[in-house]
Amino acid sequence: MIDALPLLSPAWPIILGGLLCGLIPWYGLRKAVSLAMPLIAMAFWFSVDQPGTFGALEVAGFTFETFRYDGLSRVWGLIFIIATFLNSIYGLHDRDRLQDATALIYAGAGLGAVFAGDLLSLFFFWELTAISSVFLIWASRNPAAFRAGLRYLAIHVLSGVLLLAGSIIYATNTGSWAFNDIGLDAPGGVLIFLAFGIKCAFPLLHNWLQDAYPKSTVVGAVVLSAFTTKLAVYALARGFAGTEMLIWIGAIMTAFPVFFAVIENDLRKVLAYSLNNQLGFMVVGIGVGTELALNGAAAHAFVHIIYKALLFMSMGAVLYRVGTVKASALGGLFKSMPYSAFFCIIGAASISAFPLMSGFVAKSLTLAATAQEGHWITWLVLVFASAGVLEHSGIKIPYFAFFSHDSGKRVKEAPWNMLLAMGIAAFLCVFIGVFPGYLYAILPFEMDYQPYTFDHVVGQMQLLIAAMFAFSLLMRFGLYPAERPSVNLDTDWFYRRMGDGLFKWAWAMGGRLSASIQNRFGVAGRALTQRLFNLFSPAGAMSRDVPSGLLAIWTSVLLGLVMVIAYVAG
Amino acid sequence: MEFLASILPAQIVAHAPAIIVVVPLLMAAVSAIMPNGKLSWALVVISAAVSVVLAIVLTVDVQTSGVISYAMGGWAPPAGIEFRIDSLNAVLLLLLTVIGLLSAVYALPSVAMQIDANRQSLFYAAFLVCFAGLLGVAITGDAFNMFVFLEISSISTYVLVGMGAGRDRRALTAAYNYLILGTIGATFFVIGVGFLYMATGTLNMADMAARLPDLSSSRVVQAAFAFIIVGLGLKAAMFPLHLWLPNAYAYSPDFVTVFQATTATKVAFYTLVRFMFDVFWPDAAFVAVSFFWVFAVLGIVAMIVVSIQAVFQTDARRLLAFSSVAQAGYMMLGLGIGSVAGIAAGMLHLVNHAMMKGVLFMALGAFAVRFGIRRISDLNGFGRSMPFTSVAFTIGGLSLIGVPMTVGFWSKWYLGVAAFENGWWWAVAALIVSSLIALVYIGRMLAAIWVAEPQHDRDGDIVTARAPWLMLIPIWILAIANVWYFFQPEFLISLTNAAAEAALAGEAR
Amino acid sequence: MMWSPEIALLAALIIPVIGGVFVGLLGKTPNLREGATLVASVLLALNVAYLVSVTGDRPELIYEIGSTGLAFGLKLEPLGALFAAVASGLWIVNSLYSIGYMRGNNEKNQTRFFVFFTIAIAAAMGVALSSNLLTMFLFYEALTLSTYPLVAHKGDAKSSRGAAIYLSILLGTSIGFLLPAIIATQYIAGSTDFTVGGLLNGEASPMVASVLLVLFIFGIGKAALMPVHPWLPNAMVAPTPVSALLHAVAVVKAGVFAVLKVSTYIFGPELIAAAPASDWLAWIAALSIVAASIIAMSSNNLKRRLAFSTVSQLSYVTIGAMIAAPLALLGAALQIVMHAWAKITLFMCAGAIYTASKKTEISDMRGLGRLMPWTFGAFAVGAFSIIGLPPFGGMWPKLYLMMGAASTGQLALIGALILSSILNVGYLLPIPGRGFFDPAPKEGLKKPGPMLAVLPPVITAAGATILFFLIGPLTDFLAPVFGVEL
Amino acid sequence: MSETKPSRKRKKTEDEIHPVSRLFLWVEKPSVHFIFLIFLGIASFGLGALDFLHHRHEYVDWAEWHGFYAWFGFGGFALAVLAGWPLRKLIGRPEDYYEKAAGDD
Repeated sequence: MIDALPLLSPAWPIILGGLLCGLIPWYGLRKAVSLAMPLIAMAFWFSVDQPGTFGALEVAGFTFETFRYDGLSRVWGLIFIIATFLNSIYGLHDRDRLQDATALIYAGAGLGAVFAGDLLSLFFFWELTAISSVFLIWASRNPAAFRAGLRYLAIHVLSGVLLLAGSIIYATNTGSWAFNDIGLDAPGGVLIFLAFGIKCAFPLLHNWLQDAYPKSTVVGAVVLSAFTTKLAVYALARGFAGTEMLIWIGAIMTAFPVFFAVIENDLRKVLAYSLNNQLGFMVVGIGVGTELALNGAAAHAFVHIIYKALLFMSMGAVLYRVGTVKASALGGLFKSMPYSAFFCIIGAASISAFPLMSGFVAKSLTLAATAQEGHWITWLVLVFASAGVLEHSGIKIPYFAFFSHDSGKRVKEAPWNMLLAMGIAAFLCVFIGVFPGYLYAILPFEMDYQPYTFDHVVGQMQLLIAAMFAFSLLMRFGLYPAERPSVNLDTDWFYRRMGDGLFKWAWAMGGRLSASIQNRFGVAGRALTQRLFNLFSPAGAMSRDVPSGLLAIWTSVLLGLVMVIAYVAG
Repeated sequence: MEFLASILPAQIVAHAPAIIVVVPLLMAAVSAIMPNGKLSWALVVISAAVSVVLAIVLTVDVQTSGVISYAMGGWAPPAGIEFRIDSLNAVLLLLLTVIGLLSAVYALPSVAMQIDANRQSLFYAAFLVCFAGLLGVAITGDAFNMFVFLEISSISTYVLVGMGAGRDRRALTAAYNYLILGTIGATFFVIGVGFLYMATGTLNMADMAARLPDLSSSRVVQAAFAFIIVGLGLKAAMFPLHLWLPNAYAYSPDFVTVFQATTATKVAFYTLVRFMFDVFWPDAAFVAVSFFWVFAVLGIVAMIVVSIQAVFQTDARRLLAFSSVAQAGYMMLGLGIGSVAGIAAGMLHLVNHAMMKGVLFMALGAFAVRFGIRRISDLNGFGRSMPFTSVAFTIGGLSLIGVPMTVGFWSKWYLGVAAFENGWWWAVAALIVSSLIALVYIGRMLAAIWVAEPQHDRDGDIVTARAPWLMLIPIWILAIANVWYFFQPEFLISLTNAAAEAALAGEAR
Repeated sequence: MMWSPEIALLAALIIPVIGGVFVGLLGKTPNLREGATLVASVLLALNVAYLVSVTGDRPELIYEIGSTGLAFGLKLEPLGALFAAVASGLWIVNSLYSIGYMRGNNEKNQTRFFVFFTIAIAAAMGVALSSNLLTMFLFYEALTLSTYPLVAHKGDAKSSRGAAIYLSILLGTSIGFLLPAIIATQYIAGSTDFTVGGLLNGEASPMVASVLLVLFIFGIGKAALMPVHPWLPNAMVAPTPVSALLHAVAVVKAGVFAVLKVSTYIFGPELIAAAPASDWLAWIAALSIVAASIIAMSSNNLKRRLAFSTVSQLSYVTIGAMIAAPLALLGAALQIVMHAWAKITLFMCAGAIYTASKKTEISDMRGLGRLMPWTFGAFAVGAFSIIGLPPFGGMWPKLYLMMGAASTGQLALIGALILSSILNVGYLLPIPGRGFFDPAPKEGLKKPGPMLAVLPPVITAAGATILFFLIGPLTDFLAPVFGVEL
Repeated sequence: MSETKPSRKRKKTEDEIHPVSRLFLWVEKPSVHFIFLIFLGIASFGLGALDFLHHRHEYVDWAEWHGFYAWFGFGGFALAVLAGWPLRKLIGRPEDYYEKAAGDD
């Protein structure tokens, strides 16, 4: 390992920036820091010209490898830095010091985790992402958001300690803390897998995402959408590439959110489901595990961060101006916010993988790899999910927010900084879609792949256009389920309702337990004391003044006893 | 201590065993005719001081030259009465005389308050008789003579207890009860001695001891054993024969309580040890069995049951009286263990208990002199009302519980170690349970003293008082002794070990 | 150098006592009196710092009690130095805080309070530095007795009752179990000295060791292992500085410190591993962790919640001691330090909240964080540290404990630790969370409370953070004790 | 979160339309919707028909069926949307489902 170069992880300037933002009371300076730090980080990223492990710290017998720069981590590093920068622009209007600070720390922690070369460093940054990001949810400053944040944090802390426990078991048994390929069969592997799975929102473990993200702040949701889950994807790619189970998990992940998204009313929650669906593609790619598939996952993560951020940005802008993102309360906003609507459509087209959009060049890698390896059921699910993506992200989001029937709400267009951020993101979406070579060049593995073949474009267009046709028809005939205010049950029911009940039960039992421990002791103590008192108090049976005659009898009895003893023994 | 022995005239040293008993007796007679209590008190102090000196002399003598046999009136044993001092009773003599002196010093203010002026001389005289009787019991080597001294001390004690009637009429009933029971005990004892005389034809204890091994299967000897054990056990307030004791302690004058609690039962315990080891033959089956089935069992029951009784008392002195019975259980346990370590632990506790109970009762007396307290609730806030006495009381209390840094710890430590060596872990458990109960009842008093609100006078100030110096000095001597002998236990341990070895040496004869 | 290690050992006991004397004498002039406390605390901390620097010399002072085979002794070794450093360091902060709190709440009998406080500190030093079980027992009891008046400080019926429970459980367990265990140790091994590798190792059979272990673990009631914990919540009737220093640091830490020391030096890892009871005790500790957390969750009274949290966190140390792998012991030792800093922060925050707003119930504290940002911020840091998140000190003990458990294959204990983290989130974070993110109360306090009540928790919170980065020196210091190779 | 209250004054709504948006008001016309529908239909069939002219190469051979993606996209989309009806019946709840019940922790 090359240890001579004093190269620093790009995470540090960003985390430092976050800490500074926490201390700086002046809005302008804070914003300057939050813009400058991603650029510095970018410089750090570019300053490394060859793979290697840098910035190793020796602490308490552990070696913390804080900057491992290799094919896999550099992709994620770059996109995280870009996302940080975009987020900073998007948040320029925001005067909340707490958010400024935690958003940067969170981003930095995500970067740190990506560049972590050992499991302990990974754990460190892993937990740091959890505790910094939760403030972006809490910063909404309402009780619902607070509770959701608490649930979010609990789940992520769980993920963190599972990672820690798994890593410890792994390291204890293998003697190495290195974070490389782990696999389910390694000691502790299952725990680590579970930890990653929680953060990656595996089916049944996913609901923290839909629960928390929609409740976070305008800026918060954008920031959140970028890092946590993609970090998990990275970790899976690093530790569990080629794990068969991931293919199935990923397939389920892509498919089931589609159904939930259809009936979801909160558009940011729709995006959260969409996030889940997109992660599924990446997870499948990792599960397939070939070079092409891993490239697909990496590329998908890269472009996904941009377009998902773009979509969240546009919904954030709506929320910021209108005050709600409930589909049932929106509609016709293109009349007030045309630019936002435009950028939103770009993002929607991108996520739907229209040709010339970034989604197309990335998603096709995964699909190709899946099909190449013969996982045809999975492939079929993915194709279905592609249609689904179009439904909820490609059509539903822009349609119900900006078009549909006019809600009559007339607001101002989004602030300039939001538009700028959206604009850059939209530009990137198109740029990558048109010039995929730049993206392909930084992927982990060298490959020779041409996304724009006639067959491919036609197939994709068939899928998309026919799906859109279906949409039009369904709308026409009133078969599309109308948007209406509601909450849909998901796995969060288990912990929000059942768990809530459990919690209340535990609460009651805890109260009773402690009360009864004390009471029981108290009651038993009092009963015993009373009984003893009755026996031994001055007026009690054992302590009453007895007539001397009785004592004389006692004496004789004892004499008799001693005689018997002596007699028996003698 | 050798220094003391060297400056005394050889004549006195030679006759020390007799003088130590005779002086108090004579002084008693003189004291009875003194015109006022103060003079009598001075006589008491002087004679106690003399006895202390003599006890030291005797102890040194025993340590340097072994067993002292003193033929009373020049008639050689076994025909004549023998005073016989070995390490076992040397300890006792020392304890008796030192405590006697301390309580004598302590007596003046208490007696001045609690006894009518015109009876104080008689009171002191009775005390001296009692003192002499106890010394006699400790020193004599003759069984019948022991009975005589036992009765001398007992009868004078009945008188002393009865004199509490000036303050509380219940003292009369208590004294009466004590009289009946004490007499029963003495009668049993003398019957037992009679049986032994029947079997051995001698009254000299050493002589008996020499003859008894051959008679171990004799039913007469066994009966004698039973009578003696029960008789002495009653005197020593062995459970369940202890019920005369609490009232006798609770209603007698404070000074009498102090003296009784620290000496009377100790002497009775000594006689038990003496008879178990030096008269009867410990290897005899009936003796061996009774170690466990009588002493250990009853001792443990006392340690626990009587301690619980103590917990629920409302009268402070009754509480401590019950505690004394429980503590006697510790000594019984030590005796029941029957090994050198056990006896040594028992003897150690005997000495320690005198020290701690001395402090406690003396402090109660001091409280009583100033505030006339009886009940535990009367102790409220004394920590601020009478801080010096309270601190001493606290030390005594902690020592009774057996907290390290007080001498009570060593009692339990050695008792525990002795029990462990015997494999009697259950005895250790009982020891601990009993200590915990002691913690509770002492805790009740300490809580009242330190935590409860003190009395306030009309201005809202805390009523404060200081015990008279004559009380405070002995209290603090004992309190300091309680701590001192924790850090310098060598003296006590060597004494009690010697005592235990002396007791078991009887076996070898 | 004039100041020799031996003198410093004694001085650690004497400085607080002398301070206490001065506090008592200066009772009439509160400013001077507090000055005496502060001077004593600073001197003690300096002295302990010196001791820490000479730990390598292992100075000792022994007083043999005649031929009894027993001895009193002081001896410096890393664990004790660590505990002494924690207690004395936090005493300074806590002294400042006590002044702010006691004055802010116009408590009565302040002189008595400060006097007994110094004595308690002296006793804690004694526990830290004692070289054998007997000495430790003595100071342990002294600590109990000297804190009793502090617990009963308010003097009303409730506090008398709480104090009575406090005293009876602590004295009862120590005399009922600990003392017999010490006697038995003396009997078996012929001494009670803390010995590297374990005094009883090789002397006692695993079965005997099991019995002794149970006696020790439950006898050290201050470690608050369920079911001997009720003294701790009951002690919460005390003024908050007492809860903070004594029930987050000195008293409970004396308890777990004793557990750790007994398992390290009396039993030794080998014997504990061989003793069947250690598994069961580890399980009891694990159950303790979970049950106490649940009870904490159901307590609306802040101090009570913190008390049960303490019960839960103390069991970490017990678990570490019972796993007895070197790394687990290291984790247990670190837990003493890390938890001390975090929990004292929480308690001091609770007191600062009370001082400023007279609120004791958690449900009444919503939105208060907006008015008392520093206090609630410090609370949040403390909470994060307790949960065990980086970059706060509380992470390390958890890490080492888990490593220890992994090394012996007791994976289920890891599960208990994981569960504990989640439960910690559930019962600790809502307090600062709701403090900051719920709307501020409409009426109520104007000021965030006296400076001296607000600053100390901020200092300790900073400490809890800094400790995360000081792990290197800490482990270097402790590792040799447990034979951990780093 | 800043709660910007949407202006409720109906009269002025038309005046508040963003100038850029005025260029696109046509998208609201029903006729445009219809035309769009027709266009999509034709486009779908057209794209499907392309398969007859050019053989697509796929890794999965039955994906080479003519118009596979068009059918699959149409069907998949319809399935996803139509499944929403029963699904909503199954798991839809009033908006205050959780918040109403949520106690204080």
